[in-house]
Amino acid sequence: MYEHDVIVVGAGGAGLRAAIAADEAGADVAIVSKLHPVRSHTGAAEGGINAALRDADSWEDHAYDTMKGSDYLGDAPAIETLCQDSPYEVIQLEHWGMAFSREEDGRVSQRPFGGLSFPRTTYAGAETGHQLLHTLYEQLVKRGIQVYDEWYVMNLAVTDEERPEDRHCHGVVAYDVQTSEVAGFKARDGVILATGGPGQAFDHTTNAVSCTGDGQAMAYRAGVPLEDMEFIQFHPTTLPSTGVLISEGVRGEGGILYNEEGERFMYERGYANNDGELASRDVVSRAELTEVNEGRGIEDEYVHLDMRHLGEDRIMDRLENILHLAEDFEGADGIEEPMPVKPGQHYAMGGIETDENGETCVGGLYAAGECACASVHGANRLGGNALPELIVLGKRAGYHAAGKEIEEAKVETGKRGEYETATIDSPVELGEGGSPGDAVADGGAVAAGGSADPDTLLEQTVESERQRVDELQSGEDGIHHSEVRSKVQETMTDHVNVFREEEGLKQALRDIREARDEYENVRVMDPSKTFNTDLLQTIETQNLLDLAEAITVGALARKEFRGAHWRAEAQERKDDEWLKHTLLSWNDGSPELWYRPVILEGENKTYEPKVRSY
Amino acid sequence: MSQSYNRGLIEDFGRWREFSAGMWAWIFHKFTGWVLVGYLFTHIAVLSTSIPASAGETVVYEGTQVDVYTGTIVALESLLVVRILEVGLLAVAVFHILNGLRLLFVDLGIGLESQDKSFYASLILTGAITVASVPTFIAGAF
Amino acid sequence: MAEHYSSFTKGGRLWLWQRITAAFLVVVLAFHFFLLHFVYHADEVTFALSQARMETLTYYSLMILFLFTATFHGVNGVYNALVNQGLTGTKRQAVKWTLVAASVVLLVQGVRTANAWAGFTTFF
Amino acid sequence: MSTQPPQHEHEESPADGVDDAESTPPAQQRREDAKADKRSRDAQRQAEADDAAKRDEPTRHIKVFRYDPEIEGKQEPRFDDFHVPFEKGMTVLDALIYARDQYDPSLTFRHSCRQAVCGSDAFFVNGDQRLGCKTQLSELDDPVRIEPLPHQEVVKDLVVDMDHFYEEMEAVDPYFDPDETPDGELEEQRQSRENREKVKMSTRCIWCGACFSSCNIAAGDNQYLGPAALNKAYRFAMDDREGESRKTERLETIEQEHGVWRCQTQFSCTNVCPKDIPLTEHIQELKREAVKKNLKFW
Ligand SMILES: Cc1cc2nc3c(=O)[nH]c(=O)nc-3n(C[C@H](O)[C@H](O)[C@H](O)COP(=O)(O)OP(=O)(O)OC[C@H]3O[C@@H](n4cnc5c(N)ncnc54)[C@H](O)[C@@H]3O)c2cc1C
Ligand code: HEM
Ligand code: SF4
Ligand code: F3S
Ligand code: FES
Repeated sequence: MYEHDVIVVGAGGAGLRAAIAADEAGADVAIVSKLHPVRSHTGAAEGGINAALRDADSWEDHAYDTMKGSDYLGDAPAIETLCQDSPYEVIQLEHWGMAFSREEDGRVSQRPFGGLSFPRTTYAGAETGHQLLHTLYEQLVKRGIQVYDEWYVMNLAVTDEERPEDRHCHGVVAYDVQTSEVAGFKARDGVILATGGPGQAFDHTTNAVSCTGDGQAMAYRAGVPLEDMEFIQFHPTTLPSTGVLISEGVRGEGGILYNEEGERFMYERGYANNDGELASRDVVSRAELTEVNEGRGIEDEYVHLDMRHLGEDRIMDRLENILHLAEDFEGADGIEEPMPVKPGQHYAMGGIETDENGETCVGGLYAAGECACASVHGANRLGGNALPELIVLGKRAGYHAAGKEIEEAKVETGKRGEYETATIDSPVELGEGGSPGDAVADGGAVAAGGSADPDTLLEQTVESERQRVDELQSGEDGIHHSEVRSKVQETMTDHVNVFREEEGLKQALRDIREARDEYENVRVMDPSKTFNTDLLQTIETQNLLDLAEAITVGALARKEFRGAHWRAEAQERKDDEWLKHTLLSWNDGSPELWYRPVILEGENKTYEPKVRSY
Repeated sequence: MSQSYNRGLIEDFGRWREFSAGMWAWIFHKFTGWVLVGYLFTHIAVLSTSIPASAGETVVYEGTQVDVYTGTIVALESLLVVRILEVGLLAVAVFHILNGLRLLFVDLGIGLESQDKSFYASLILTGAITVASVPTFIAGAF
Repeated sequence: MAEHYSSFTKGGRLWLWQRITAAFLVVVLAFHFFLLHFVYHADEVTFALSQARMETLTYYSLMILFLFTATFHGVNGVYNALVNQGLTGTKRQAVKWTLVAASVVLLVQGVRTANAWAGFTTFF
Repeated sequence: MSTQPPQHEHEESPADGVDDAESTPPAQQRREDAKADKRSRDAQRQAEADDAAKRDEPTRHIKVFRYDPEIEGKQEPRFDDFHVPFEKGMTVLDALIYARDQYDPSLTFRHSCRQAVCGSDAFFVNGDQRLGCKTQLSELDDPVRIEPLPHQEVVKDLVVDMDHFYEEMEAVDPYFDPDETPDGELEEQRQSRENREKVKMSTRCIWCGACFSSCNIAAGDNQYLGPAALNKAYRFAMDDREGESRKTERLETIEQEHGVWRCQTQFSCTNVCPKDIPLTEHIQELKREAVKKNLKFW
C-alpha cells in the first residue's frame, strides 16, 4: 500500500494544478494517472484561456458573459470565483514560463472569442492546451512531486454509511498497467479526482480515447451525485473519420459551409440569416444535422467547409495548422478541395457535483476540471472557459484538500439545503438492474461497514478489485467489450445528439439496458499480465455505460431547450420551471433523480435571466 | 514484474537500408576518417626510410644502387595495387574533405535545410574528381 | 542521468579544435596532394627532391604543423567515435592512453623523418 | 501490495512447459480453451477479410510486430498479418485499432488523442519513426510493417519502455527558472515577439520519442541526452525571460560529456520529428553558444 497526504487522480491541467497547490500548501502529494502526464487530453486544447487582464476589461464582465453563455444555469458564486481568480492564475502560468503569444509591447496576446464582450482569450498560438499542460508538468518536475504514471485507478475507497453526506473517502485502488499489480493508495487528507470528460460515450468526438469519464463513474457509484449531465457541447466542425477538431477560426476567416446541392445552407435555408456560418456552435451544429437528416448531406454523413476562396497565401498565413490537420487526418487538401465536417461531441458541462472549492458531499473527496461540475458552465460552455476552470478550481481543490485555509464555499453539495426530488420516466429498469450489494460486480462502494478503519477499508477494496480483474480475465467465452462499447456509442450519437426527442431518448435507454445486460457476459480476451489494454478498456466500457445512462436520463427529464440541450417536444427555455440543476444519485445501484435551484445571486448583484441572443 | 525484450545491436545495424542521407554521411565520414588515420601511420612508416637513407644506406633496385628511401618508394609505386590503392585513398580523402566542409557549414548553422543535397553533391563530386585523376595516378605504372 | 554535472568544457574545447584543425587541413592536404601527385608525379619521388623541399624552413615548418594537426585531428576523431559508441570507464582510459602513446610514436617518427631530410640531427 | 493471493503467483508462469492437463490450474485451462476458441474466430474473421480482398473491396495489409514476455507463443518475437478494409482518410492508428477490435483484442499499443498532440503512438512504420495517428495509409506501400520504436526495450507488442527517454528529458532541468520574478502578482514578464518566435518551434515537442529512437548516437551511448532533451534545454536557454545567469548554468548542463558534443549531426532526428522541430539546428546553435561562452572565459 502506498500512502500520501493528498492523492490526485489524473494529470491533465486540473490534476497538475491541484498537485502543485497541495505541494505549496505543504502536503505530501502524489498523482496517480493512467497516462503519463504529458499525454493528457488537455494538450489538445487549441483556442485559449479567458481572463480579464486588461484595464478596459473586468472580471464582472467576464462573469456576466459566462452567466449569459451558460443560459442562466451556472451558479453565480462559482462563476464569480472563476472570473476573479482567472487573471491571477493566467499570470501565474506566465511566471512559470508558458509560451504565450505576444503583443508588440511584450505583453501576452488576447483575442476575441464567441460570446465574449471583450477580447480576453489569452492564447499560445493554436496550441494553448499543449503549452499549458507542458508548463504545469515542468513545474511538477521542478517540485519533485511524485507521479505514478500508467497506473489505472479502478475504484475509490469510500465508507458505506447510509447517506453519502456521511461517507468518507480514504484513498483509491489502482492497477499498475505495466505489471498488473493492484494496489491501495491511502490518502491521509484527501483524494482529488481530475480525470477529464466522458467524450467516449459518443462515437464521434473530439475527445481522446482516454476520455472515458472514469472519475465521474467512480464518484457516482460511491454516492456522489452527478450534476447536469445532459448538457453536452457539440462542435459543428470536426473531421468525419476521426473527430479531429477544425477550429472555429476557419469560419472566422470566412470559410463557408455547403450541402450536397452546393447551397450555402446557413443562409439559403434560413438557419441564421444574420450571422450565417458564424452563428453560435449549437445553432450551426443543428443546421448541419438538419441538412444531413433531410438528405442533403454528402455521403449522408457530412457537409463541406470550404476555404479555397481565401487563397493559398491567407490560408498559409493564418490557418496553416488546419491544412495539416485536414491533410494528416482526413487526407483532404484544404487548398484544393472543400473539407468534410460534421458535428462532434466536444465537451461535457456536467459532472461530479462540487462546490467552488472542489469539495464533493463525500468527506475527503474532491473533483476538479472537466470531470467536475461546480457549475461554472451551466447549460453551455463558452469557448476558452474550460482551461481557466482547470487552473482556478484545480488550485482551490489542491489547497483545500491539503488543509490550507481558503474562503468557505457558497455552493452546496449533496442533499443539503434546498432541493426537490423527482421520478424518472424510464421505459426500462436503470442502473445495476436488481443486483445491488454485489460489490464486486457493480464496482461500487465497498460494503466495509461504516466504522471500518481506513486501512481495512482500503485492503478490502483492493481485494474486491483484484477479484474483479480475475473475474474479467477468467470465465467462459464471453463477448468482447468493444461490441458493448460501440452499441452505447452508436445509440448515444443517434439519439442523444444535437437533436433529442422523447422516443429517441427512450430508445437510447433501452439500448443501454441491453448493453448493460450484455456486459454481464463480457470477457477480457487478452490473458496477459503485461500492459493489458484489453482489460483497461473493458473496465472503461463499464464506466461509459453508467455515464451514458446518466446523460440520457437527464436529457429525458429536462423538457425544455436550454443551452446545448434541445428537445423536440419543448423548443424553448422555461425559466419558471427549469432554473434548476439536474442531479442523479446512484443510490446503491438504482439511479435517483433530484433537483436543486440555480444560484443567481452573485457577490454584488443578482443575474436576471435574459434571452440569449448574440 | 514484467520483463522486456531488448532487440540488441544486431537489429540496429540490420536497419541500414532505412538510413537517411545524414546517417550515410556520418558512416562514410567515419569510415574515410579511419582510413585516413590508418594511412597517416603507414605513410610515416614508409617515409621513415629516409632516416637510414640520410645515413647513407642503399639498396639495389633494378640493377642500380639507390638510397633506401628512393628504392622503397619507387618499388612501391611500380606496383599496380599500390596505384589502385592510391586512387582509393584519393577518393577517401576527397570525400572526407568535401563532407568535412559540409559538416563545418552545418556547425556554423549554414544550409541546414539542404544538408541532404550537400551530401549527395559531395558524393558526386568525389566520384568526378576521382575519375578525373585516374590518368595522373596510373601514369608510369606500366 | 539525473545528477547535475559540473562544468565540463573539455568536450567543447576538443570539439572546437577538431573543427579548427579540419579547416586548416583542407588547405594543407589539398596542397600536399597537389604537390606530390600532380606537380611531381608519384613515381618521380626521390630522396633528393624531398630533401630539397625540406631544407626550406617554411616548407619544413608547414609539414611539421601538418603532421601535428593531422595527428590530433585523426586520433581525436577516432577517440570521439569510440566515445560516441558508449566507450566508458577503464576501457576508455586504456584506449585513450593507447591512442596518446601511438600519437607520440607517430609524431616522434615523423619529426625524425623530416629532420633526416632537412639535415637536422639535433632533436633526436 | 505484498499480500498477493497465492494462486496469483501460479498464473504468472503459464504452463511452464508442463503438458499434462491435470497440473494446469482450472482458470488457466479455461483461458487456454477460450484462446483456442478465439483463435478459430479470429481465423474466421480474417478469412472474411480475405474474401473481401478477393471481392475487390479495398483492403490494406499490415504486418505488426508481436511480443509478450509471458504469453506462450508470443515470447519469441514475430510478425502478425492483418488485412483491414480501407477507407479514405484511414491512418496507421485506425488500421491498428481496427485489427485490435475486430481480430485480436490482445494487440497492444499506446494511443490516446488521435490528433498528434499526446505523443503516445510513435511507431516504426515501414522503416521510419512516425506517429500512427498522423500517418495516412495511402502514403505507404503494402505491406505496411509496424514495429515498436527501435533502440528502446519492448514491453509488449508495440509498447516500448519510455522510462529512459523520460529520464533524459528530466535531466536538463526542464522547467522555467528565471533569475528573478516580477513582484506584482499580476505583472507579466515581458517577452519580445522575436524571442517568442525563436523558441516557438522548440516548445512544440510532444515527448513522442521518435527523434531519440532514430538517433544512432543515442543508440550507442546510453547516456547521451538525445535530441529531444537538448531541444528542451534550448527552449529555456534561449528564452530571454530566464536571464543570463540561468542560461550559463543551462549551457553547463548541456555541455557535459554526454551532451551536445555527442551529436554527430546525423539529421535523422530532424527528419522524423512529427512536429517539424529543427532539432539539429537547435543542437548546433547550443554548441556554438557553449563555445562562445567558453571563449569568454579564456
Ligand atoms: C480538441 C479540444 C479543444 C479544446 N479547446 C479548448 C480551448 O481552446 N479552451 C478551453 O478553455 N478549453 C478547450 N477544450 C476543453 C478543455 O481542453 C478540457 O475540458 C480540459 O483540458 C480537461 O482537462 P482535465 O484536466 O479535466 O482532464 P484531462 O486533460 O482529460 O486529463 C485527465 C487525466 O485523468 C487521467 N485519468 C483518467 N481516468 C483515469 C483513471 N481511471 N485512473 C487514473 N488516471 C485517470 C488521465 O490519465 C489524464 O491524465 C478543448 C477540448 C478539446 C477536446
Ligand atoms: C582535409 C581536410 C579534412 C577535413 C575538412 C576534415 C573534417 C573533419 C571533421 C569536421 C570531422 C569531425 C566529424 C564530427 O566529429 O562530426 C572529422 C573527423 C575525422 N577526421 Fe577529418 N578532416 C580532414 C582531414 C583528415 C585527415 C587528414 C585525417 C587523417 C589523419 C582525418 C581523420 C579523421 C577522423 C579519424 C575523424 C573521426 C571520424 C569519426 O567520427 O569516426 N581527417 N574530419
Ligand atoms: S522533438 Fe519531435 S520527435 Fe522528438 S520527442 Fe519531441 S516531438 Fe517527438
Ligand atoms: S540524429 Fe542524433 S546525431 Fe545529432 S542531429 Fe540528431 S541528435
Ligand atoms: S494518438 Fe496522440 S499522438 Fe497519436
